[in-house]
Amino acid sequence: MLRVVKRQEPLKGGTPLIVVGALALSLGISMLLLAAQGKPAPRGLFLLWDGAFAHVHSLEDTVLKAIPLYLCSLGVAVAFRMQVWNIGAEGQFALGAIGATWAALHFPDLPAPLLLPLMFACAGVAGGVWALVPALLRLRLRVNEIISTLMLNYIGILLLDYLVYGPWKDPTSFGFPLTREFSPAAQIGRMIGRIHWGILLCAAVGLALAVFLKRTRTGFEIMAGGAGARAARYAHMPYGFLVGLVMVLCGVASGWAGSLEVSATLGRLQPSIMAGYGYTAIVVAWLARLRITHIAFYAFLLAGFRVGVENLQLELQVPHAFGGIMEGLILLSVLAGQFFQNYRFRRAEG
Amino acid sequence: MLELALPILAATVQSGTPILYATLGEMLTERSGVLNLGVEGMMIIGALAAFVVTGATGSPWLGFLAAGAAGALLGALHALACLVFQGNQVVSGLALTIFGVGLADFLGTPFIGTTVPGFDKLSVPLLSALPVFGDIFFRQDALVYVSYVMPLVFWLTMRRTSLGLAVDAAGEHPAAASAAGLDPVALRWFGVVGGGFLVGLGGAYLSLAYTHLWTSGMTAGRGWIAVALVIFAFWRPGRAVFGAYLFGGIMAFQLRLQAMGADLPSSLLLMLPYGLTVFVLAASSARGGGVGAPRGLGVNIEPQE
Amino acid sequence: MRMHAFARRRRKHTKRTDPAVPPVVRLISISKSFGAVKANQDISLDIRPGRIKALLGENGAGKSTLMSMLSGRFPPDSGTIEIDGAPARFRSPADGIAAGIGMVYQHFMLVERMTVAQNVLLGQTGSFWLSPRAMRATVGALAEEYGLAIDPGARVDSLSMGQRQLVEILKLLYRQSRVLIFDEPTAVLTPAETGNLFQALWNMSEQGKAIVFISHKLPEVIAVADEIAILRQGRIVDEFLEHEVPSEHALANRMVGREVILEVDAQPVPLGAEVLRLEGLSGNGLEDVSLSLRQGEILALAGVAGNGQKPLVETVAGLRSPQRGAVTILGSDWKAFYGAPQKESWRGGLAYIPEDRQGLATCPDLDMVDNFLLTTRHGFSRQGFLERNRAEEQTARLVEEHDVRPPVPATLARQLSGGNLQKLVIAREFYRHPRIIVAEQPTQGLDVSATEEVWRRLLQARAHAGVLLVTGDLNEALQLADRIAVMYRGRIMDVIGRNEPDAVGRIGLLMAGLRKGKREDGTAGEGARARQGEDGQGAESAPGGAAR
Amino acid sequence: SSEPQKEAPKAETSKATEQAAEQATPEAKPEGAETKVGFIYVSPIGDAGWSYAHDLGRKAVEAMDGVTTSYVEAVPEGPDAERVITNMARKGYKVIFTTSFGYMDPTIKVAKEFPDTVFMHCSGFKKSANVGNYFGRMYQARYLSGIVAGAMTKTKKLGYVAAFPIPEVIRGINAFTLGVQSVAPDAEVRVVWSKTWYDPATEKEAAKSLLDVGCDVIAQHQDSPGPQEAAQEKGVYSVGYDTDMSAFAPKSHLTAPIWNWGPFYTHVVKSVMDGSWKSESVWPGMEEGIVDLAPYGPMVPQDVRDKVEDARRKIVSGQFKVFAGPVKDQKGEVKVPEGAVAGDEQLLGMTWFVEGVIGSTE
Ligand SMILES: Nc1ncnc2c1ncn2[C@@H]1O[C@H](COP(=O)(O)OP(=O)(O)OP(=O)(O)O)[C@@H](O)[C@H]1O
Ligand SMILES: Nc1ncnc2c1ncn2[C@@H]1O[C@H](COP(=O)(O)OP(=O)(O)OP(=O)(O)O)[C@@H](O)[C@H]1O
Ligand SMILES: [Mg+2]
Ligand SMILES: [Mg+2]
Repeated sequence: MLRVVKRQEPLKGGTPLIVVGALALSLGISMLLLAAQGKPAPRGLFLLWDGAFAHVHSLEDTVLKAIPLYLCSLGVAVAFRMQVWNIGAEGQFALGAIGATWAALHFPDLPAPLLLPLMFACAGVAGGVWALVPALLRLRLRVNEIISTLMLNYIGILLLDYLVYGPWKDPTSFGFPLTREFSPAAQIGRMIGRIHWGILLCAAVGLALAVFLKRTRTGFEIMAGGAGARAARYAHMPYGFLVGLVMVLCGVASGWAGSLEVSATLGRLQPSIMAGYGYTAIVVAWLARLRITHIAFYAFLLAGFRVGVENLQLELQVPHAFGGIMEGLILLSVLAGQFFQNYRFRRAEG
Repeated sequence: MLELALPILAATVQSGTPILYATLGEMLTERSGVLNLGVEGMMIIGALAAFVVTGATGSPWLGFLAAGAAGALLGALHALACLVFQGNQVVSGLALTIFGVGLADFLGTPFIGTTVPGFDKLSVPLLSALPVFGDIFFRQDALVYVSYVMPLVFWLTMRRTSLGLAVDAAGEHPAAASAAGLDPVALRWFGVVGGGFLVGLGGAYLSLAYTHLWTSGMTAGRGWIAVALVIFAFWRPGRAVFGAYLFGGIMAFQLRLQAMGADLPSSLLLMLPYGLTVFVLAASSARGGGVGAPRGLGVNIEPQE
Repeated sequence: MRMHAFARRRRKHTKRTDPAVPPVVRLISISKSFGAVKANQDISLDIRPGRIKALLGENGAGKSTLMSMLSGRFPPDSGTIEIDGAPARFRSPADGIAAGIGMVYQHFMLVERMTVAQNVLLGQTGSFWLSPRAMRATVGALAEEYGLAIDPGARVDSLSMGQRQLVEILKLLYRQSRVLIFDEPTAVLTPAETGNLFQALWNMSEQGKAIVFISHKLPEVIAVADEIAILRQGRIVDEFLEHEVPSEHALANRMVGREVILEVDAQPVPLGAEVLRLEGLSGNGLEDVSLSLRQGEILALAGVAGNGQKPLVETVAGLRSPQRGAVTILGSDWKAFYGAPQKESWRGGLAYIPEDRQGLATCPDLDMVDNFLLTTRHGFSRQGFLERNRAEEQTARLVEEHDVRPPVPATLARQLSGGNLQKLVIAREFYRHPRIIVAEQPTQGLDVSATEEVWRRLLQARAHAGVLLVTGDLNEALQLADRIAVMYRGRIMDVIGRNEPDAVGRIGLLMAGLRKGKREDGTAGEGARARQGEDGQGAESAPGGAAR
Repeated sequence: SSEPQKEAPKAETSKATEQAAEQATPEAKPEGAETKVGFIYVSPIGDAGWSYAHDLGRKAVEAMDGVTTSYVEAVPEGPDAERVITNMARKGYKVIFTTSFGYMDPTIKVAKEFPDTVFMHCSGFKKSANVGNYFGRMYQARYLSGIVAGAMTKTKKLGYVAAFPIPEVIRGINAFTLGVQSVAPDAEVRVVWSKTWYDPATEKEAAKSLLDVGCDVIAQHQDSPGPQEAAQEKGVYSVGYDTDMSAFAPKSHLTAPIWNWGPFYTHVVKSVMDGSWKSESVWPGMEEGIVDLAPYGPMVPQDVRDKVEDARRKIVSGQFKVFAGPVKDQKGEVKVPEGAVAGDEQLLGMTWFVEGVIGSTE
């Protein structure tokens, strides 16, 4: 008989070990699944690596894919830190894209230095307001935010659908659900290689959030609010304000991710921008244990998996669903891995 | 008017049925004190298992049970993560959904575009002849009839058996349950695995009765609505029936509005169930304010030294 | 001004038992460590039927740990537990229950949303199918058999603390436990309820049950116990049989290992300005409450728990808004005071020391520094940035000064014992130099030396603050307060000066809801009791009254 | 996740042929000399719909000598598409078929960087030196199925379960309606949007909602036979789509308009291999066999079959055009005047319903 025993102190320095172990475990299971399908597992592993990280162009692809994931994860992590279970990054991403598109479509003649900030402002407002709704519902009416954010995801995506199928449809698109292409001023250009200037925004947002959470009083209040909502009320922290704040921060970050997607990579709005970044962001945020400074790494890693799985598909004809299984497995094994940080097994006498 | 209303109401019962199963399943899990957000994943795995097993054995009833078993198996994964490995229940549930949907997608590919026997409409003698009621409730398939007794069985189990009492205690106050000589961890295993079983049955309804087909993503958010309905129902089976049919109704109605020629953008009509979920939650929470939530819900049981 | 009301009754009820009667339970050389903390070391103890054994010890001495092992909650690291002379090995409380050992935890282990009957029968129902009516009947009969007045169909959350204790006792009786362990059972009881509990304990011990009783209240221990064992730092340092039981003073000294002064010197200090004023406060379960508190005084709020103390305190502390009536804090209206930026009011304002230390006053998973910053963060904030280094220094200094153990600021709150946590909270709240202190059950669960320390600090605080002391411990109120306001059903019945004649008796009557309790004659007390019986409020009256 | 954007149905094949066509892996063959042909699909090929139909075409190509193929499925139509196409081109694929409208811009973009690779984009309208585009005139088969449906309806109310309001689907609904009206001039066609390509439950429910309002023939533009099931349960007729769906609803299934990409794909690959390939827009129809009707159900009477065959002959010979004027929209406004024929431009961008359709195009 084994008993579970809580460690007096969390295992120090064990984190990297656990993360590596969990990744190895989930990759191992995935490769077993591959082998079960009669595909060569070692080659699969190589193809994954090759497609995601091995060349300059694949690294570029991975970074491009990581950008929206990174921004959404930052937002999710901030909310989760306060135990506000916002799983609405997906919808906030959609609203951000809608907001940016609104600006781009309505002010096509503005010069870039005016138009781009306006687009980001609109994206931030749209994403932020979309996130504020569940916050208010929770604060005023005690509506569980998990459900309301999720439902708002569906609604946000349908709203995007409605716009591109209806009022914003490009008259020259032959009826297809896309908006007009943005004016060049509304499009963000490339910085190095194929990587666009949006990466600077990512760096700025990440830095600002890290400093904000770690060094400011409000950041402390968010942390404390997450550690105990009742204690936060007791200490007269502006709890409602903080809930609203973390939600809005998440909405703005996710909204900016959406706006980068339309203005830097597509140049227009179309339904296919909804690629599930908002959900994968939860995996990333949790892998990073909600630490802002670790998120970039995991966003890069998961983006790499997504890109790498395409290579696996192309070369081994592995079904697309393989990527989803891998993501779920990683999350589950990290969750189990975190156990070893705080607990251990002990042989029970008798 | 009645000609129009009757089919809508009959369709309401039908589209409410899978949600009802899933809601009861999640309710059982939550009453044992565990939050499982993996309903969507368990449901779709259930749908696949039902379809595959029915196809292999030719018996839809075996398929139905297999769906429950598959849901229970996924539930066991959640139980392992939260009850043994002390994982965060929210995150583990989300992981389960991601994993379940991916796995069903992966394993189910060969079955897309095939069909299996499944459950067909089966009028209940006598009862189906009842005016109005007969048309709405008793010209359905066998799984709908099973779903009529489920809330009752659920209620009886929770209120009239020692098992139900113990499960409630594990959800309300696991330490008290333990002090009373019960094993709250075992009870939670029961809640999570048993709840997964019921959720899986809801999945089976989709692939064996609602249609006789399988496709990835065929749960289409119903699992999430079930999670919401548990809150709406104040963790009571009776209100769950009401909630499930409310949603079944709105789904059935939304498509019929189009069929009746309403000139509304379909995207906006499709928002109805989701918007309604939020609205219903807001209305019931404002009134009840989390009434009925087990006090130990979402909190792991720390292992004793 | 101490009450020794119990001792007299005890003599009436105690049946002398043969000291040579064999123990039901023998603990032999039990040890238990939590990481580096040696909670129990080599403890041996006999527990005999028909006896009440008291365990005494400072906070963290290891009393609860020892009893938890006996009840099967966790296994000892080494040593054996013998039941009826045979070694027993408990893997879970279920094993303990099967061996006839039952425990009433300090925080009741009751499912509040279930009925009394359901709680009593939980885990013991026997059959799979249940009949609520049969359950109520079973439990009702059991209660009657032992003379415990309780409605088996009532939901636990509608019961008073004393009634809940009865439910716990019923649970043990139903399980036919032969060994009944009570961990600080009186900490949450009113004096009257305590009296009832003791009556029940004596009844049960007369029926041959072995009882273990843990308390920090020495008079209670002396009154109720047949035997006393004293734990210090995980070891048994003394054992007394009944006829050897020494004085309170000597017990306290043995417990702490040094000289303890049990009485505090509460000399009045000159009164200053009014700091808190309530006028006609109503709603939230309060009715027309008016109070005034001035700097330099301690105003105690006494009463049976659940008579409006909670909403009153929470309103004053800003956790809920007043519905009707006016609250004036330091000259500002409630809205203005709590609406104002915390930046200014964190210091020199109102400090609230709540009953719930873990969860309300602190976050269990944060370390001492972060918990220190909870209410003092505005003092360590510069342009919105937090000076955590300085907060760390201050925490280290305060922890040292207030003797919080272990004195390591990186310790998480949940790793601290209740007493040490309370010290941290008090250190933090005093750091804010409050001008109003709302202290709610500040010494509940604290050992004598810690209690003494808290009392001393509250008295000192009068130099710069007014103190609103909410306590269920009448003795504490009488020790510290200048005036005592008695609450009953959301109303202030009366405010009584500490030195007024027969304060104890009058407070007792007021707690029972009798405004006209002022010095009439003995019949008023009888009337009060009769009326109490009619509206079924449980508690008869204050023990002072009962004893006379 | 995103809704795949597809705009045409899939080819006719039964499950049996799919199983027979062995899935070959590229590894199985010696590399180098082989011509590599890549396909990019918007949805998983398991969808049994659009991508599935293209994949059957791919398998026909795979069977050619000296050719090896591969594919990537479920590629979203944004930046991901660009990345996947680039990756394929970089790996030396000679011909790349991009099979969804949304791949148009990425295809054009990537093609600039890989001038030696041939790109074929399905259902779009842009071309460049090494990008051609292609599509099929499914609306012709839709029209024919409309004739069958119009002949079989009694209530003169027909239901149409449709996926997304895009031109391909709208064109199909219109063609179907015109076919219906050619035999039942006063019949109406009710449309319900399911907003899914493959969700049997929703699609079945949508069909039931149409049945409830009195429709007695159900047609569809979906990839699942859910609507067929609904029709059969109710005891009315249905028109399938994509494949011969009669197995799912033998008593109900009248016929179905179907796709067949194989001949076209092998033709393209052959022309690339022998150097005759030129960039052009091709939109073949019934005359090339790229679209067709599935076999009739036994309930379709001979005179109806004759009528349909007659119309088919006229279409193949070019004698008859489906969208020949006068065609009015729902409001009665003339969209194609008397004597005129709707041009390809107009067909490709069709966003209005013809008179007799009840529903919204949003
Ligand atoms: N999730 C993670 N992914 C990658 N690196 C990590 C992760 N967590 C920690 N690390 C790095 O590993 C090292 C040790 O990790 P660990 O968490 O034990 O240290 P820590 O941050 O001091 O711990 P804690 O803050 O929990 O007390 C640190 O350098 C940290 O940056
Ligand atoms: N679960 C635990 N994990 C770690 N340390 C523990 C645990 N339980 C108790 N301790 C430690 O063991 C020691 C003994 O604790 P115990 O609760 O038995 O004391 P106690 O005598 O009951 O004190 P009190 O009078 O405050 O109730 C204390 O130092 C305490 O901090
Ligand atoms: Mg204790
Ligand atoms: Mg070949």
